[in-house]
Parts: sequence; structure tokens; C-alpha cells
Amino acid sequence: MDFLWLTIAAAATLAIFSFLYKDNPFYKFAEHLFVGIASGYVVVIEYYNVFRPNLWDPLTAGSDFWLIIPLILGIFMFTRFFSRIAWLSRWSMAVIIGTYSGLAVIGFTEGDLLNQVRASLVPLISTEAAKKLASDPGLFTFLDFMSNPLLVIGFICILIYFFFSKEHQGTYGSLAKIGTGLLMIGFGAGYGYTVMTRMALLFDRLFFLCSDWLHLI
Amino acid sequence: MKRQIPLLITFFFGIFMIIQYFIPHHGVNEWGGRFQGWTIIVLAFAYVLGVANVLRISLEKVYRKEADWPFKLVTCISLVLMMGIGLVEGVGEDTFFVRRLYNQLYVPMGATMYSTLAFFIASAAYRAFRIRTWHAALLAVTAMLVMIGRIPIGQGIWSGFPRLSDWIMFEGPNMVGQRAILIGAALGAISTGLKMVFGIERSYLGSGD
Amino acid sequence: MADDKQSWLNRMANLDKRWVFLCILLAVGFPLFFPIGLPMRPSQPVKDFYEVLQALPDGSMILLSGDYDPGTKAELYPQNVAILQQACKKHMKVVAIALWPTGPPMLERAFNEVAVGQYGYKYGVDYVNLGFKEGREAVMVEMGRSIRHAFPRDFYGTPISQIPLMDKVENYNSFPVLIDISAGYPGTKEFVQYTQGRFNITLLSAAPAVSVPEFSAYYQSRQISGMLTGIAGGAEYEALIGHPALSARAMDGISFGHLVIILFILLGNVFHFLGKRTSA
Amino acid sequence: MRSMQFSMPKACAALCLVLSAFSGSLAEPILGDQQAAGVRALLPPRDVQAMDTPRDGGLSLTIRWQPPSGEEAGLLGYRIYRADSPNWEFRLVGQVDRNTMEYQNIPNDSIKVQMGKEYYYKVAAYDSLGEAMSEAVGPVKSRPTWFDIHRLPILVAIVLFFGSVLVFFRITKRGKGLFIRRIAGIAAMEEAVGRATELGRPVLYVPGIMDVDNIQTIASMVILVDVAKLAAQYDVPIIVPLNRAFVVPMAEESVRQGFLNAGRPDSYDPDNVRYLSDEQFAFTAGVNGIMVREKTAAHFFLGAFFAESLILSEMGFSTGAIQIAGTANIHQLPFFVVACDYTLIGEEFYAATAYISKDPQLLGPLKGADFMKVVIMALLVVGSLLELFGVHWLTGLLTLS
Repeated sequence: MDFLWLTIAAAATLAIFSFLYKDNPFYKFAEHLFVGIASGYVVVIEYYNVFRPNLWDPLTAGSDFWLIIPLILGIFMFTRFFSRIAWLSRWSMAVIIGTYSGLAVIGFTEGDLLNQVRASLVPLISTEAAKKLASDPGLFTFLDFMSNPLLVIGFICILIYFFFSKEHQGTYGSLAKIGTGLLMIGFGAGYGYTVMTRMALLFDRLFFLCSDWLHLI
Repeated sequence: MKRQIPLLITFFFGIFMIIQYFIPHHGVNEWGGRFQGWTIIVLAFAYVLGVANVLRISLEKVYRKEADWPFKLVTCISLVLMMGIGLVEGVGEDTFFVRRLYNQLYVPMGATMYSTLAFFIASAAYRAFRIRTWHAALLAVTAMLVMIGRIPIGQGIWSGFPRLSDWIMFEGPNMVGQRAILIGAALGAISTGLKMVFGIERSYLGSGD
Repeated sequence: MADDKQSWLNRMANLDKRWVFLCILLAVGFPLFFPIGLPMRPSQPVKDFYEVLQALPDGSMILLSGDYDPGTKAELYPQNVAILQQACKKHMKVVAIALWPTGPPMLERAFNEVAVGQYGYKYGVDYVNLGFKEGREAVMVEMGRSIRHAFPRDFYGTPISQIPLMDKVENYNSFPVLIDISAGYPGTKEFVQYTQGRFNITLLSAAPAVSVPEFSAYYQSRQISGMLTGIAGGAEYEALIGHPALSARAMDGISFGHLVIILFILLGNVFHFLGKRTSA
Repeated sequence: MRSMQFSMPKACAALCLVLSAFSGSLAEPILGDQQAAGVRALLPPRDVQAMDTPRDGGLSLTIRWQPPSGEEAGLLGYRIYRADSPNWEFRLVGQVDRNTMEYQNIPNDSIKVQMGKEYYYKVAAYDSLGEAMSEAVGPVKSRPTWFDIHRLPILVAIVLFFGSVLVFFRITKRGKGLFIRRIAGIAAMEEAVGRATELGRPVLYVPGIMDVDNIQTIASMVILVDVAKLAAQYDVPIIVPLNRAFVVPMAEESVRQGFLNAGRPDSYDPDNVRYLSDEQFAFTAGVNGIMVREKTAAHFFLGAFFAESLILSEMGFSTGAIQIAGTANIHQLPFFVVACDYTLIGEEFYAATAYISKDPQLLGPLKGADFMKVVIMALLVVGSLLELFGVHWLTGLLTLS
């Protein structure tokens, strides 16, 4: 029984990989099966983990009558399917959009704007790093020494790149160019780093096929 | 009426979520919690609506015998089976639903879908990292440095590679670049959020009355 | 002759991507059969992750959010297992939640493998799996007020009041540290924005490599106190806790994959420039 | 061995309870018993203080103390007792280990705090033999806080930003300060549509894979109006594949509006706004199919993208299309930058709507954001110089707690 299910899993894996050669019916079958399984799974989990404990149980137990409101708003969602009353679903959307916009204003201001700016207020030159560089000149002590000036000046250069009210010309334009260069280094680093994620996923699948399924290793 | 009420709802919930942050009073907090609880529930309905849409559109295609309709039937059948078995059986660890359908169908397929990216990331690297401009040069050289610094072989070639790659990532140019983009994107997100709350941006309502 | 060479160079520069695919497959697959076992050197974010957990008193309670899915399990499941190894060694109590619907079974698998299988943990006493909750950022903020309000029942439907471990749980303040296993949205970024500063939490992140560049800014600002950086970070972490396992095993194949991509970047440039010179 | 360690404290607690019950009352210190048994007396905690928990909702009190003077090797921890009057019976609220010198009486405790009511507290040090109780402290009552002063910097930032947006609204409405620098990716949009026209092939517009509550999706819908207008002017079809059902009516509306703005409402084809699938990779496969089968010549990927970014842009490249991408999802930017002709990076993506339309309503926020950037740059310069000379007040000002 176990082997049968492993074989099904392996067949599904191979069917999806077959797309890399070219589109084919096996891939299409696997793709559509996956959509069905994934969607069905979510409904089950929503039912047992949200609908029952957060809505139905407290409502039927009579512990929180306010929950009638989200129940109605939830049902309003489905008015989308009936064009005459579809406008009711806007109410439900308004709750979601209002809540998340409000939360986002706070979240982005605190998490990204304020805390990130504060973390950038470092001494332009770190005396500690300077001492280390003086006592032991080398590539890495130099890089450590450069960290702070790079943070402050580089940050300003990139902000200049993102400043839209002035054309990039002259010295100002050169600063923006430095900003772009830094961005490109960031993107290169991002690309290089991500390779690992993708390779790990592939390794995992090959390991499954060769070890779990075929016991070749 | 059909537009005013949603705008009022958005404003009310949005402004409440903002002021709640500044007011620790337990009454405000309790209502904030209640509203968040409501959103959790409404969003769960939205998810189910998405699934209903998958079913509706697939069935339409089957009914109209559009291209690939047998595959759409596969979607519908697997969806209904997965849902039915899960709802009847529950989500315990020894259920057929978790042990077989989740672990031996959903998991391998999801993992494989993602793993195809390993191939695309390689082919994109092959054709796109051509050093035509100094921007492209920076991009390609950093990508290679970071890659070599991240694997044990790189350390074997020169012991400084991992440290150099870590410096680029966590202290040097990458961190600075990411921070600046974060702040720029945050400004964009905050202003859009405020526009939504105050009803300046209302395209999500669509047109009509 | 020159034409032949030109067309060959052109062909190589515009190689059918399926050849590239084949090379990657061979590079990643080869070490499966001939493992090398390359050594790992822990980097600073991983060391910080390890040390923050290690500094907690034995028996502390930690909150673990499993926000990942089958698609990202290759990188994150080994990290999940390794985190539990360290936590169980220190007899920590683990409260697990998930903001991704696909998270709870993943957590369950890891618990069964490590906590129950190797350390004899008891459900409800030493660890608990509260399951999934829809609502993303709203759930995060709500948990800062009351975790039992956001999660009235656990993954299996047992009311929280019947779980002894949950007696002492109120909100984030009940835990000295929050560990987020983050595959994407919602994940560590949202925990930073919506909870870390707001509720003053020590946040640790187990992240796939794709998220690490962005999180580096949060790590530098200490909004994230420590980070497992992709599968290599996982392998380094396994070395730190003295338990080389899933991540370490994958590192050989991944290293070869990296080398092949570097080679492709170099080759791509060589063919491009040779092609340009011959045509010029 | 493990289970021993887990149960030890519980066993001690149980033993203490038995002992204290034996001595008559839970609340009575049992110093006398210890002295009688010839054991060195356990001393009570010192400097016990009870206070309203600062910056809270008004339902908690904080009790702090100092450890007993002298060597207390056997000390196991502290118990906190509470009564409504110093002469009434004190009831156990909770206990902590010997290293903790603070306790918060919070709503999760079985004995809760009522807002505005007066309470008295005692703290007892305990060991395996008994406990030593402090004097009662109080009265103390809890009050709610109406404004958390520590969060003032956030409020200032929001008010400053929104205020500047409103000011720039007024200025731009009067037709002043409309200038926006050239943004290459946006300037290339017309070129891309033009190219599709030359080839006689459709335009493809993908607004990301997130729902309508995502800010990027909404921004993308506004850009869609302008791209649809361009397509209508050039008379090429525009195909919009979607993966969220809720986005469908919004996208239909945007495309129709674009055609209307171009003065060609009759050319609008509703069949070209297509819902494909909610599932990420099924959607990706569907879009790939459209690229290959319908030979789209200009691709716009503008919105919130995730792992599919690379697959889409790689596939799109192999069909020879001109590609313009834009997203604020930082983790996907590298792939777009590498594989597309133009990429709108983060805020550039948000700026696109204002750049194209020059609408004062959209320019206001953009100019407001620019103003904030000037403020941040000033902070950086001043802050890094102050830090250099060891002055930390600016950093302190921006610290929340």
C-alpha cells in the first residue's frame, strides 16, 4: 500500500517535470489535479480551523452574539454571483480593505519607516573599526571600516535615485548613478542568494525519487 | 448609497485600526480585537469564494466543451473528493486525508511545481548575465561572489569568500540597497493606505452606483 | 569557415534552454550517489539564532509559527526539525501556530519526528499545535492582545481551556522569543511590521534564501535577532547543535548546482563576446 | 531524567501548600514554625511596591520587590497575594521563580483586576519548608491609559506625511510643482505597445497574483487604465489574465475606462479579461499558454509577484516580447531586473500612476513622499554627525520604547 502511494507521488512528480521538455497531457493532468487538491484542502482547513472554532461554536453556544455581523458579511461575499445584489459584497470588501489599510499604515510606518531610519543613524565613521583598521590593515578590516560611511552615503544616494521631483543631471545625477549601482549590487546578491533556494527544492525532489521511491541510495 | 456605505465602512475600520495603536485603553483594545476577529472570519469566506469560483469556471468550461475540458473535470472531481474526504474525516494525523492525500499527493506536487524554478534560474543566468553595461557587470559579479561565498567549495578556494559574501549581504551594499527600497516602498504603501482609509482612492469599488 | 564559426557561436549563445536544464539536473543529482560531505562554517545570523535560543533558561516556553507549505518544505522543513532539536534538548515547551493553511501538518510531522519520537514530549503538556488561522496581519495583531481569542481551539479541535500548557499563555509577552518559519507572505516581514516593535518581541526567523537579502535590513536593525539563512544556514545551524541532518545532506548537490550556474554565467559571456568579435 | 526536572517545581509547590495549610492559613507567614524547628529563618522580600502598570488598558497592576537580605540558598521563588483591604484575608494570585522580581496581575490570572478598584498586595518568599510574607502594600488601583506617549514618533510621522500630501494636493491643483523626472520604464510603455502594433500582436497585462486588498494590486489597476488607453489608441487587443476572482470586476472596469478615455469604447472586448485560476502555478502555466499560443508581443508585469516572476519573464523572453515589469515585492526584483527590458523598482511602481496621468490627486501623495525623503536625508546627515560626536538624543527621539 505504501509503495503504491509512493509510486503515485513519484508519477505526479515526473509528470510535472515533463513540462520542462515541453507541454504535454501528463503535465496538464497533474496541473489540474493539483489545482483541485490544493483548493479542496484549503476549504477543509478553513472549516476546521476558522469557521468552526472562531464563528460557529461561539455563536451556537451563545457566547458572542456580535459574531452574527461577520457571518452576514461573509454571506454577502457570495452575492457576487448575483448581479442584482452584487453591490452588497462591497460591504464585506470594505471591512477587509479598511482593516488591512489601517493596519498597513501603522505596520509600514513603525516596522519599515521609523525603525529602519533609526537603525541607519550610525556614526559616520566608527572609531572602533578605524582603530582595528590601523592596527591590522587588510581587506576585511577595511570593509568593516567602510560599512558605516557606505550605509549613510549609499542610503542617501539611493534616496536621491528615488526622488522624483528633480531630473538626474550633473553632480546630482552622478549621485543617483551611484545609487543605481548599489541597487544593482543588491539585485545581484539577491539573485545569487536565491539560487540556493531553488537548488534545494530540486535536490529534495531528486532525493525523493532516488531514495524514498526507488531506494537507489 | 451603494458607494457611500462601503466608503464609510472602510473609513471606520481603517481609522479604528490606526487609533487603536495609540490608545491602550482596554475598551478600545477589546473592540479592536473583536473587529480583527471579524476580519479573520470574513476573509475565510473570501477564500471559500475563491474556491467556489474555481469550481464554477471549470464546470462552465466542461459544460461548453471548451479546449481541455476533460482536464477541467479532473480539477472538479479532485476538488470535491479532497473536500468531501477532509470534511467527513477531519484533520487528525492518522487520517487518510492527511497521511495520503496531503502527504503523498499535495506535498510532492507542490514541491515539484516549485522545484522547476531551479531550471529557470539557471537558464536566465546563462542568457541574461551578459556584461554589456557597467550595471550588468555589477549584477553578474555580485551574483557570482555571493554564490561562491555561500557554498563550502568556495571556502576551499579562498577562505575569505564566505566572509566577503556575508559582508555584501548583511553590512555592505546589499543591506543598504534593500533598506532604501524598503523605505521607498513603505512610503508608497503608507500613502496608498491613507488614501484608501480616507476614501481618496476608491477604484476597488468599481464604477456604477 | 568564418560563417561556420559564427553560426556555432551564435548557436551556443542562444542555446536551447533544455540543455541548461539537463546540466543542472546532472549537477544536483550527481552527489546523491557520490556524497562528499563538505564542511560548513557558521555565519553570524545563524550563530545569533543559535545563541538567542541557547541563552534562554531550560524549560522556557517558545512560540513557533510555521508559515510554509509543501512547495518550500525542501529548505524549511529541515530548519523546522533542527529548531525542535535545539528546543527539545533544552526541554523547552513549544506552542506552535500557522498563518498558512498548509503549515499545521508540516509542524505536526516535525513534532512527531523530533519532539515525540526522540524526546518523548507529551501533547498538551510539552507542546501544542494550535493549527491555522486565516487573517494574516489581523491575526498577528490580535495575538498581541489574546492568543486564546485568536485560537480558541487547537488543530484537532480541542478547546484551549482543556490544554494544560495553554494555562500560562496570554499573548506574546508569555514567550521570551518568537520563531517564525517564513516561506513568504504572510511571514517574517509582516511579523516585523505588525508585531515586533508593537509588542516588543524578540523575533527569530527561519527563512528561505530568497527572503534573506530583504531581511538583511531587518537583521542589521535588530528587528530580527537571528536568522537561519536558507538551506546553507540550516546546515550551519545543524553543525552548531551537533546534529548534521537533512540540510547538511543537501549541501553537496546544492554546491554543484551553484558551480554549474557560475560556469554558465562565464560561458554565456565568453560566447557573447567571441560572437561579437567575429561578427565585427 | 527529563521528566524529573519538569515535575520538581510542581512537587515543591505541592509540598509548600501542604505545609502552609498545616500551619492554619494560606496567608499566614509560618516563620514561627521554622524557628521552632531550629531552621534558619527565611526572610521576606524587601522594598515591595505595587503600582498601576504604565501604558496599559487599565486591567493590570505591577508588583515589584527586592530579594530578601542575606544568603538565601534554599529560596525557591516568590508568591504574590492580594486582598481588598489590608485586614482581610490575602488570596494567592500567582507565583514566580527566584530570579524574577516583578509580577503583573493581568486579565489572564484567575484573580483579575477591576478597573478603578483598590487593592493591597503582599509578596512571600518561599523555600521547601515554608514562606516569609512581606508587609501589605497599597492601596493601589489601575487606570487605563488614553494615549501611549512612547508611540508619539509614529503619530508625528503619519501626521507629517499625510499633512504634506494634503499640502501638495493644493499646490498641484493650482497647476504648480507638477514636474516628475523621466522614469525609463514608464516612458517605454508607449514604445512597447507601439511595437506590438507593428507586429500586429496583442498586449499582455498581468497585475500580480494578490487580491484586491493588496495595495500593489490596486496601484496596478490604476496603471491598467492607462495601458488600456494606449492599446485602444494603437488599436491592439489587450489581454489581462487574473488569478483572483475579486479582481475580475475591477480589471474589467479599468480596461473599459481606458478604452473610453481613448474614445473607442466600442473596441473593448470583455473576453480578454480572463480569470484563470487561484492557484499560483496553475495561473502561471495558464499565462505561459497565452504567451505561446496568442504570441503576445508586449508584456506588462505590474503588481505583487512571487516565485512565478522568473518563470513568466523567462517564458516571455523566449517568445521575443518586449517586457516591462514593476513590483514592490523586493525579493522578486532581481529576477525582473535580469529578465525584463525595463523594471519599475519599488516606489517607481507606485509613482507610475501619477507620472502617466499628471492627475493632482495622484501627484499630491508622490510629492508628499518626496518631501518625506528630504526629511529622511536630513535626519541621516544630522544623525550620523551627531552620533560621530557621541550625541545620541536624535536616536533616542526616534526610539519607541
